[in-house]
Amino acid sequence: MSQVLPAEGGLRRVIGDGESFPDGEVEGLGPDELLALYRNLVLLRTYDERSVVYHRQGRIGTYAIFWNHEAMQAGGVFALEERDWIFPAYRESAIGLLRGMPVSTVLSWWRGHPSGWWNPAEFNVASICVPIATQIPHAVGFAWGSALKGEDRVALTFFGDGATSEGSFHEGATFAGVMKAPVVLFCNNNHWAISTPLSAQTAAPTLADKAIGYGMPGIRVDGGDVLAVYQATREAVARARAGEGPTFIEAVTYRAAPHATADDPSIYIDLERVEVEKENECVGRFERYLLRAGVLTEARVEEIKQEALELMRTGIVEAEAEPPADPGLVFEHAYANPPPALADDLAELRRVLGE
Amino acid sequence: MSQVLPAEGGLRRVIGDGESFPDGEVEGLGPDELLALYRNLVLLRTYDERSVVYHRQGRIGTYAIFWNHEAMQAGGVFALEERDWIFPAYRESAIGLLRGMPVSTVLSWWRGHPSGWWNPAEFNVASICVPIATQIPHAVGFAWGSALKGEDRVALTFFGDGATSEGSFHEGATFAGVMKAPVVLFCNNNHWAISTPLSAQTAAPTLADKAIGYGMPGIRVDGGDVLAVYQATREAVARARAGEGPTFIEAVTYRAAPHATADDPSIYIDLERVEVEKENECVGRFERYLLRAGVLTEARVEEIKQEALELMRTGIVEAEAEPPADPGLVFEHAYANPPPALADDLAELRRVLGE
Amino acid sequence: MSERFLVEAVNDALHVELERDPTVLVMGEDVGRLGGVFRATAGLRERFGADRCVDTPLAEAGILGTAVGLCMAGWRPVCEMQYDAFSYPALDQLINHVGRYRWRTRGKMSFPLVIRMPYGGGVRAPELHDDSPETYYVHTPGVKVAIPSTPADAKGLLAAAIRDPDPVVIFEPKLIYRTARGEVPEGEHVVPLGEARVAREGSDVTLVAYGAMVPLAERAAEALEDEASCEVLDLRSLKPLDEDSLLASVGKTGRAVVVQEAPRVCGFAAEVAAVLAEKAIFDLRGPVLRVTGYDVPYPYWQIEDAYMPSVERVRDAVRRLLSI
Amino acid sequence: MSERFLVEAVNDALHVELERDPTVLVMGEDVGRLGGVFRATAGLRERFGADRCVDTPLAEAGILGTAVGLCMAGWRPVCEMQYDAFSYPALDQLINHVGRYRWRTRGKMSFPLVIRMPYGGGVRAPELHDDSPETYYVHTPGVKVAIPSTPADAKGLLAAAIRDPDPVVIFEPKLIYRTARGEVPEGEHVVPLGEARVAREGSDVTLVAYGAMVPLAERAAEALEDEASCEVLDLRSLKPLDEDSLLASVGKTGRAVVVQEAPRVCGFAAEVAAVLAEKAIFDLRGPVLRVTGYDVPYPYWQIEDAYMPSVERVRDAVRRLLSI
Ligand SMILES: Cc1ncc(C[n+]2csc(CCOP(=O)(O)OP(=O)(O)O)c2C)c(N)n1
Ligand SMILES: Cc1ncc(C[n+]2csc(CCOP(=O)(O)OP(=O)(O)O)c2C)c(N)n1
Ligand SMILES: [Mg+2]
Ligand SMILES: [Mg+2]
Repeated sequence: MSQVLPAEGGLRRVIGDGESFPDGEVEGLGPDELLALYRNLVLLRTYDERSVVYHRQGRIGTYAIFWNHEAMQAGGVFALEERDWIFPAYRESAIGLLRGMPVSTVLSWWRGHPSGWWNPAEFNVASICVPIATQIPHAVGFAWGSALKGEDRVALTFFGDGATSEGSFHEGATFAGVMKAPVVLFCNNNHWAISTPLSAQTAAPTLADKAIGYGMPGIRVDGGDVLAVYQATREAVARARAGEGPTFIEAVTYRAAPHATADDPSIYIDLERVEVEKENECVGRFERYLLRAGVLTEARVEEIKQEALELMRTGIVEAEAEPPADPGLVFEHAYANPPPALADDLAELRRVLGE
Repeated sequence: MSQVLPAEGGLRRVIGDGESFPDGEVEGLGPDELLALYRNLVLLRTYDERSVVYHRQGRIGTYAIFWNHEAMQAGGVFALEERDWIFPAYRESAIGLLRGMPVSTVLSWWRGHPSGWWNPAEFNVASICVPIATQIPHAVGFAWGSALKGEDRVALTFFGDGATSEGSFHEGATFAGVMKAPVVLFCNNNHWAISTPLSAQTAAPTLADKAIGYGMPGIRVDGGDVLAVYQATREAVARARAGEGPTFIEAVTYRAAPHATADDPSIYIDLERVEVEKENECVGRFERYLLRAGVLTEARVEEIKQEALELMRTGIVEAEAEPPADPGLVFEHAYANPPPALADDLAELRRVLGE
Repeated sequence: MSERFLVEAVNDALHVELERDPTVLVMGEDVGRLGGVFRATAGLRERFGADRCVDTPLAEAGILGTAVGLCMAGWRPVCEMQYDAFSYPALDQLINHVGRYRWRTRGKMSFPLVIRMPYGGGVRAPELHDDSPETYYVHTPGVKVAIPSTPADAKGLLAAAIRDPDPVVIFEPKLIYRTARGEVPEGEHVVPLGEARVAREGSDVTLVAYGAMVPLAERAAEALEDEASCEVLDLRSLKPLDEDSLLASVGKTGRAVVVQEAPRVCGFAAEVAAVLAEKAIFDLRGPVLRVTGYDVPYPYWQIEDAYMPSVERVRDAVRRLLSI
Repeated sequence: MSERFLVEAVNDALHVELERDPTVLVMGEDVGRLGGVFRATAGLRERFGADRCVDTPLAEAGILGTAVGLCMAGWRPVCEMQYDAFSYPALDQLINHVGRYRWRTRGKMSFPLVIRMPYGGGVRAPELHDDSPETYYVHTPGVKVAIPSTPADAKGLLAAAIRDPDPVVIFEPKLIYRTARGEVPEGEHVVPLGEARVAREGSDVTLVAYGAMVPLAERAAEALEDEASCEVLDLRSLKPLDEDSLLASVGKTGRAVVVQEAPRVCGFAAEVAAVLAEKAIFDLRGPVLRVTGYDVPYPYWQIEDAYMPSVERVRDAVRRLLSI
């Protein structure tokens, strides 16, 4: 049995506060990488902020906001190779952007348009998983199956603090431990599951304390610190690649935006804490770090933001230019060899629609 | 948040080996209690051994053997008050005997006869739970609900090592922690789930290490040592009663008998280890302890065993004297107010049966 | 009486029943602090306290499993499943315990729990917020199922469910949560389980429906006014099923179209058709037609209207039937 | 050809398919070291190694959930659920993922997994070893279901399921695991999904059945020989359903009795009756009768015979039908 250390207590941090806590750095990350990471953060941030606007304008449907979750998403993915797979929850709906997925694809998903449904194998990004925690066993099975085939592919799955209460989390983590699957279980602990606070979700001292129950290390990291997230994930990925099995990462943050566009958190959330969190949001933190380090200039910041905005502008135009979906698509893709009844149904529908 | 200590490493023991490891004792247990506990062990052992015989004779159906699990069952229950509830798995099918349930009732259950189905409120023993781990949330809900009503009732639920992999275990334990439910989660770790060894069940260093993930203490105890089991459970029950919430107990043993009458473990089990375990089986261990302590004499042993055998003899006679079940019972008890269709079905059945 | 939306009637019923019976409690994800994602449980936590309107961990099997234990401790839990498709993790507890435990005690213990959930499509929602899972529930022995289509019934059926000694599942048509509006009796109001309602009288065809399909069937009946006299039968209760009303209506009209959102195969419309094929075969003047969702995943919302039964599809079925 | 019991034919199919396709693997509780509690997977671990016949943790949702991931990694997992009623924890993965994932990728990825499980009653077993859960599966879009009644079909349907690009569930009638015995082709043997089988020809009544109800229907047909000529139609595949064979048979006989072990409400017999009520209404000379399990928990085994469809009940239904 491999040795398992108790979960870490404190939160790992790299980025300083420009005052008492000094900036650290991550070995192996040069200016190019740091800039690339920053660009990813900005891309996600811009996607998120614009999506909220598009929703208000009625151009996309209900939308699950991930504002201030960008450091976890970008930092986690930055530790992967292209051949590694990502298994997102709905909170990471735009994670494909980091793999070159067109903006219009993700927007189309939120527009309820078929062009929002992609081929996971094209981006090594699984479909958005709407039911909480159920993607975890998928990631584990994928990682286990890849290792069985002798393929060097790691799987990383994102999920929330609430997700750790689901049986699916438990069963997935159990399989991961037993199969020594090369998988990273990445928990975004934003302290809320819609309106349910972490204290009503679990009595565990920390979520990372769950890891030992599956025989895997549990790491705790500041979820607003993209470098700390990257570093922790890189460690986990290295373990996975070395055949040492899964790692549980608890990235700690606080949800500073509504759960989704339909939600009004003012009924339940700690608004003061939200203000603090907003002040300290993750993109700005990294930006200031890079400015301090001289890797970034104000001008470059502006440029990168404009690039991202431009991508969004094109993306929404493309998404809106998609031709209306053919109702006949209702009958496509459910089966490779559909039962004959479906053809009759389609014919009937076409007749009724007068087509 | 209450303080949670890491799970214990070593196994608690009280009973010595008559050689290097000295006998301990449990505060508060006088000769009367020790004898009562012994009687319970013998009752369960006798029930189990006779049941295997009855099965061979075709007098009961498939039967799940609990040989060498008696110390966990009797020791755990001895720490409860009558008003406390027990939520058994199928491995604890005869646990009601410790609450005055007639032997014939339990035998009837294994005979597939309706008189084997009891009223839980009569014995404070829930129904035998056949699907693995699903009784755990019941116990938690019961404990939580009792506490909400201001009633001083603890629930204890038994389950196996295999059960800890099920989502139901996880969700039950999560609720227990959050609701601070007065419940004891008692895990019989006999190292096997049918043919699946513990090592293929989980990568956790110990099962008790799962406890911290639910914010509860995890205790490890020698499952063949009835006094150690009793003492650990008493501690857990005291915590529950004091409003300090749930406790996870891992009682460690090794399955020395087939999973059930239909099973042939020789295909998969470690037969040498089984022999060691049989040598050291739990009833004999306690018996020798009591003989060494002078609480028991050989004559008394014989008497107690005969009493238990006599109970069994009466029990099987009673069970076999039950009148054949009326087929009409098929339609009883499913609903308090059955849908009208059931009455028609019954009438039809009676007609077809020519009644 | 007062005018309420359907979801408000649900909220009203919960207030009345929690007030009336101190052993009733509400539990589920986000039912407390938030008052439910649809606000169905709004105000309960403030009025009855956090112990009787419990925000649970995110664990549906845990919700239903602990509810079984709560029943054994003397409570009558009303469990909210946040959405139809998120109730599936609890099916194991439903089938193996909720539906069986009373039987297991030979009728000595009751399990008077309620499961309620918003269900159904047509709301332009992301994936898996649109299912109509009633078959999984109604097929399960020991479990009753009711589905209201009006605010008054939403209140009355939920009250009946809460008072019923058996486990009852109430599916609330979320499509009409805030469009169905109507008079709802104040205070205690109970609509007995097992009684269908003739929503519209007619003589040529019976449209059998429940939930959000009832107003749809009514619109179809209206659209067909010049061609056929349609009776609309709102089943309200799937189990127990009011066979008498069903047979009476089809006995009168001789024709039936059954409308259901759920996928067709083994949907409840099949059960209705089977009852008719057994008990009304000589009354039927033509085939029993089913207008249903299809045997495919509920689609992305831009084309969901093509999946959902529509006035056009119902009208087409009626016309086909009448042309035979 | 060689004579085999039904469960041996299952084992044979697994050996042949694992040999044929190195991406097929078997997983489940006790399938490896033990070879399955019914020995259906015996010998696989020895022959193909522990990686291709995997003893999993005791966690059904984990089994099916990881199987989805295994498919994405290029495997074709064959998942054993140890018993019918223990498959329910996996329903969530089944409904929300197994049945939907291909659609979610717009057909770009396949999920060629198989779920197989022993099912059904009559075996004098403790509680919850007797369920017939096919409705939960067949109602689920994206999922195919087949149920053999003979050793040859048990082999051929399982082979077809393993080779099929869609998820397929195979229910194996445990009642006849070691009583149904017959010739089974050696080596590769595939019985296509979606084709019913006329198990016995007849002209007065069609007995529609599947699984362990097929030999029962055959016995009933025999018992009725002097009174009626019964055709026995073994559906074999519930989805896709062979409607042509069903309609052809009932078109010929004009009468149908559908036999199913599962509880009646929304059982597959309802689907069959509904298809007949829609597509054969003018062929029917009497009601479509259902002989099924009841809407109650499967009982303690001393009275299980009263719950299970019997020759007597089928005969009674046929007589009633013929007397109309
Ligand atoms: C199985 C399931 N139950 C309920 C829901 C409804 N729901 C959507 S998001 C959410 C909260 C998730 O919280 P968490 O896991 O902490 O993730 P976060 O939203 O904070 O990223 C809930 C309950 C769901 N999607 N799936
Ligand atoms: C949900 C479920 N899955 C599978 C089974 C079949 N089964 C019966 S006992 C058993 C092993 C249980 O092992 P464990 O929990 O260690 O308890 P033990 O039998 O060792 O006491 C299994 C898999 C079941 N009863 N329920
Ligand atoms: Mg969260
Ligand atoms: Mg065990």
